Amino acid sequence: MKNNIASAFRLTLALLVLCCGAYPALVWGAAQVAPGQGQGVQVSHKGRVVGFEDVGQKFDRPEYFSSRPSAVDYRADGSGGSNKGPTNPEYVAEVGTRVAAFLRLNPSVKPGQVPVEMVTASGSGLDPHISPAGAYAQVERVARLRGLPAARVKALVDAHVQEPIFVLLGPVTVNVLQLNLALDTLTEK
Amino acid sequence: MSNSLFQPALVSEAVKQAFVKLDPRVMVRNPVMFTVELGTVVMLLVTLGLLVRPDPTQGSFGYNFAVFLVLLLTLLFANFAEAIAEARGKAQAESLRKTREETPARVVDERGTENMVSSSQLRKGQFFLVEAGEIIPTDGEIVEGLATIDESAITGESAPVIREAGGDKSSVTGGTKVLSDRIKVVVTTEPGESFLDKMIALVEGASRQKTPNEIALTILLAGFTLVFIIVCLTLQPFAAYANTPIAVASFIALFVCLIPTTIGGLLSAIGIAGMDRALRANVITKSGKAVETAGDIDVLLLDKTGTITIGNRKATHFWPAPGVAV
Amino acid sequence: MSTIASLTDETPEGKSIVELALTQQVDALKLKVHLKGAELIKFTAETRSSGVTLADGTRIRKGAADAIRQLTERAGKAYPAEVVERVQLVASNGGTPLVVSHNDEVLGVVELQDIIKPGIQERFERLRRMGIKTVMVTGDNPLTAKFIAEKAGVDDFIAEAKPEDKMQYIRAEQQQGKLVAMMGDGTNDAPALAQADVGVAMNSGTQAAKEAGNMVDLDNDPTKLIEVVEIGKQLLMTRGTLTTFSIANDVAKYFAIVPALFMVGIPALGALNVMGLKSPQSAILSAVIFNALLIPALVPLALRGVAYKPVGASALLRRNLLIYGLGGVVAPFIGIKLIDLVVGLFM
Amino acid sequence: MSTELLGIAAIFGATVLLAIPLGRYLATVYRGDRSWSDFLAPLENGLYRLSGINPAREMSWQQHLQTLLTINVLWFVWAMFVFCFQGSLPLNPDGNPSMSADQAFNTAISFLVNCNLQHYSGETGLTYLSQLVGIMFLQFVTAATGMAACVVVFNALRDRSADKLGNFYVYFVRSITRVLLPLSLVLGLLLVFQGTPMTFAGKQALITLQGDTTAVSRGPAAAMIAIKQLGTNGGGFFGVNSAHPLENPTCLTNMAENLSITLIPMALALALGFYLRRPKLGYMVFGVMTASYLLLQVPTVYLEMHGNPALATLGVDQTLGALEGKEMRLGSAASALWAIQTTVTSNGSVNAMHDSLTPLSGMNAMLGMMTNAFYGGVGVGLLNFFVFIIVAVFISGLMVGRTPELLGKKIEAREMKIATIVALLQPLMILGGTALAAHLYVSNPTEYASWLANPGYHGFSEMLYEYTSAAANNGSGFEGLGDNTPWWNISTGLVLLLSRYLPIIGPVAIAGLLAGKKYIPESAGTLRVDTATFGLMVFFVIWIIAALAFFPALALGPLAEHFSIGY
Repeated sequence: MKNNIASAFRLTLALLVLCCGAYPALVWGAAQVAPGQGQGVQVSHKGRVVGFEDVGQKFDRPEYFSSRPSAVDYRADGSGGSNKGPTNPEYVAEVGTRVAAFLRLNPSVKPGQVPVEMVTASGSGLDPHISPAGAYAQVERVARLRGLPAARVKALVDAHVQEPIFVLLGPVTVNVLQLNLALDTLTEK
Repeated sequence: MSNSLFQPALVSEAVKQAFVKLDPRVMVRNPVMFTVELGTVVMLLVTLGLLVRPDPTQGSFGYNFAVFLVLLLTLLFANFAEAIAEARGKAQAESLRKTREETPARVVDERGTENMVSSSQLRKGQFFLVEAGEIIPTDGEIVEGLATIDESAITGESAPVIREAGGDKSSVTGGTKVLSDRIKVVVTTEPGESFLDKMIALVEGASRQKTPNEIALTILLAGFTLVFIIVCLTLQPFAAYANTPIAVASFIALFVCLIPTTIGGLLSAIGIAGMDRALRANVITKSGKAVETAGDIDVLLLDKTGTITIGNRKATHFWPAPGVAV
Repeated sequence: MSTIASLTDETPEGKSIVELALTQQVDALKLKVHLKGAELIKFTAETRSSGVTLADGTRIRKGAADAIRQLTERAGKAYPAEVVERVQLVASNGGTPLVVSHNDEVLGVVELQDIIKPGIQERFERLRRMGIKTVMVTGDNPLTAKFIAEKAGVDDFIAEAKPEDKMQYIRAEQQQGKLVAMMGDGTNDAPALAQADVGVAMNSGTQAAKEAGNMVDLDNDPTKLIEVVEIGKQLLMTRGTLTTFSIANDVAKYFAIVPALFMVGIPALGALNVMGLKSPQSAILSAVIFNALLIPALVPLALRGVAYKPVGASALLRRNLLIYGLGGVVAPFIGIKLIDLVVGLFM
Repeated sequence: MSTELLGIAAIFGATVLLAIPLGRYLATVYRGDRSWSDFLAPLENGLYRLSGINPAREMSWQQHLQTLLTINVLWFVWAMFVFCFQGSLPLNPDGNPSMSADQAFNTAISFLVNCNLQHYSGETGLTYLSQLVGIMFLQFVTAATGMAACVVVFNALRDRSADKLGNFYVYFVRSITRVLLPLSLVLGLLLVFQGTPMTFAGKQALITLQGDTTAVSRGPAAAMIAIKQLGTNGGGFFGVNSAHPLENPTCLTNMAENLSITLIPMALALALGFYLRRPKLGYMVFGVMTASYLLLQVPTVYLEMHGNPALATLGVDQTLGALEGKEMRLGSAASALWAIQTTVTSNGSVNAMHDSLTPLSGMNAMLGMMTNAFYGGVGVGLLNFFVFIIVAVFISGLMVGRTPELLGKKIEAREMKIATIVALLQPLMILGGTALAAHLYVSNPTEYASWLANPGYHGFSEMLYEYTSAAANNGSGFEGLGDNTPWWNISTGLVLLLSRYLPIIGPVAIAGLLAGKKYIPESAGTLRVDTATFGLMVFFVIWIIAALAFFPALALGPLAEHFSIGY
């Protein structure tokens, strides 16, 4: 028994070195040659880091394409979903409010055609993507507020539609941050 | 032996036994049915309570009484199943017992003096004589002589058999009848331990013990019962959360329906019937375990003679040597 | 002549020789005449022959080939090569050759054959399908034993078996984890009967044998073991199938009772009432009534046992799973619904 | 939408295709036969020498369990130490505080039992040191513990009689060096190159494009996420686990992480067959698991892809499915796939919020944990399955008229007793725990109002899910439940402990007892367990026994919620 404890203790120490020292060091070393050097892929605008490519951010100003609703308001030092049950009456009412707001903001969208991701909160609260439908639904508004021809903005969205990897992994998406970044660049020109 | 499973005499005895077996001290041996009995008692109390003070949440008196009656019937049916299996054995034991009645025995001592004693006084190692027409008083082995014996009392086979001293056919069984000749027999069992006694005890189920498989199955069934006890007990707070109070009758009904009452009620009947079937095949088993083990046999050793071949060899040909005419 | 030697022989073999002779138109009565004043020579292990010396001094002997050969050769008579061949041929065909001599002169060979019981091959085939290996125990020489074993369809044999051979065989099989059954009657069988997992003693057997075994067969029928094996299997099967049936029933019972428990408080759960039972109370009563009636309904099955068919374990499981498993799921749906229709009339 | 279906089919197919060779490899490694990874032998020998272990010393089943429990206690002490003092230890760039003793206790237990139920949020609750030497360390060793216990059972089922069943440390160390470390390295590298952080820098403050101030948490995540997925651990680096865009940035990482959930459990099921040189047995187990898994998975994918029916009248276009709590980049199909795979395997990592799943999907997730044997946790899943096999062998053995035997060993009363106790544990823990919680809630709804984020049947489901998750050592949650209270910490803690160790001790004890029995060679009368027929029997047993016990509870939770929509 005493031997048992001693062996267990020494093995624990040895494995700490192996699993928590050597192994992460290898991954860390590899990260130094990976995109973003393991720091996360950052996005700059006019020489200033404005965000991370993969981390969604809040766009509630109407001249930007909106992101999805977020339960944590896109605060990326935390994360979280709404955890609302699908039949929770309070939740259903909330979605109803969001639908009405979306329709009000984007009058060109017909009721029944509000893309689902635009009125439901993501799991992480940091979802960087919306669907192409979600983006196209906002084209008319964004173009109007920015004084751009709708066709230009639509073409911009077209250029930002990301097809699934290997054609089949996942849905077709649009990265809102990159779209808005391109939008800002376009407007500033 | 009659083919009918339900002879009227046996059925009436079994019905009586079904009630006797309601005794909780008997029921507790069968955990599944014992919990049903507890449920039945609770149902009875609830039903009686409704007589005193009607309670709309529990349903009408008639409904509760009906549930109680059905539960009671469930118990009685299970007891009946066991009783009818036992009754068949008992009927057989009864006929065996008749052959065990006191018979006079002619004991001889070393000097050859004969003495008449009762069969129950025979001790192991004593010698007795039996002649044609007499009943053999107890089990023994022939030491002198040869006799034809009618063993129909225990085997049901009416053709007489031959037993003789020396060799492998020297054993005689108490209760059988000598048809011819005269034999001297040494007593091989103490009173009360004779083959017949053991057989009677066996078929009456007195020495019936649970077999290993039966024990393991009982454990499994008890496990199922426990699971459903948990299911039913926890249902109360669940229902309270959902604001749907559940009547006692419904709880007990759910419980009784979920636990394996079918196998629980029939388990001991199956075991007894197994022994009984062996007995009907004219095989006496010393324990239920042996019957179970027989089902597991991988290798069977059989004597050629009598099993594979008929009796002994037969001459089939005569091959003459050269120059010899048949 | 051999017939003469055998007439006095009360052993079954001897009788069968007479029978054979009769079929070959030998007048037994005429032969009996010869026997007047004849002296009978009994078979002994030493001489390994028996016979008769007639009143006129004629010596007629029959016995094992080498015993008779000794006799003839000692008498200076020829022992024909044909006889030697014949003896070998008979033996290799599973027969037992008996050589007959007349005044130490070889007359010929009597072939004794074992008669295999009709229908025994089918029984062994059945045992094989049950997964049971059959072993024949015999005092015969290996050649004969092999021949009969093949003819009867047993899987193995112990030839020239002495009591301790049986013991050894049983031990060896048990060492491999197998369960062995045997049947025996003699006192010298007692140790083997005790060693075997199932020892069936004949009721006619010695007290020692009966004490050693764990079963006694009152009919003294050596094939009874096969029946006992089936009874054992039936016993286990009945338990297994009824357990399966009992548990499988729960599916339907749930669908009867659970909606009944909650339908009043949560009308939406009425969707689970797939049987369309009339009311919560009738549903509960129907379920408990079905549950109660099942017991007497299955008593005959419990007492008779589930029929055993030697079709292999997997096929057997498939069959029982279909009948008692699937049947156990489906039957109560029908049963409870029917009872509910009746109970509904009163409620 | 059909490409999303093809996508999840590809994930599942790829997992199976990888699991088969991995299964063979596992069998080879555990048997000690020659394999390509033998170059690691010196490393292993070094570990044995450093620890004073004689790898040739074989242990009885009791010694195996004793060794297992001893080392587990040590790990618990170590984890407690790290969590309680993490604030003052190095690698804490964000200045996160030490854990309180009760939270440290809860976290230590939860990771010790390979459950990874988290009552903290990774970004703020742990330091980088705790993530690495506390959490990640336990994720390696507890996964290896499950695998080692499983191999003890494999060893016991070989066709011989034996008291000695190999050396626990050998199975344990090889699980780490030959399986978990190499696979983690591959997955970790993929994650790093797909954008998952592996840095010791703290969170980065920034001003967003539209001008808001925010900060983005980071850390040495990639290494830890890899073992989290592979070891059916599930406790994420970030609070929302693999829904977090840094923890699971792309569909490719999602595929790799999702595949890693079921890879080893599938491979172990197949390895059973290869190890015992009865490949059909492995395929039988795998087949039953897969059939049962698909029974849960297919409807869930269908339901999630068809949207939330409660939103049907609001004028929302739900062609993309039900997206509340799900990530746009992953989609509803891949989220449904993950939800079931993580629950059947006791992994517990999530890429979508289970609380927001449609009611019947939530029920399927719970059923996956209630049965806890369809692939199951690494090693332990097969141990649970083993218990069901014992019960199935027993009943079907009787049904074919023989004393039940498993691979030539007779199953008798003692084995049945242990199997019954283990089988009883799951309903007792889940239903008992939920009943107590429901009772507390009903008796004082105002005091416990903070428990349930959702009212009605869904609130009940939240409590039921929590105990189910704890009893299955899963760790996922209907996270709306306010579970960081003494009641939930203590009650789930107890459930965790019992539900981890009894289902390891029980099957190992059964296997040990069986190993000591005489081996009976097969005959035509023997019930073969590597047949489709027997597989059907096991399927039947699992569903009837494990699922039916929970039918009433599920009726009051998800089923009532489902049928109430539009009622």
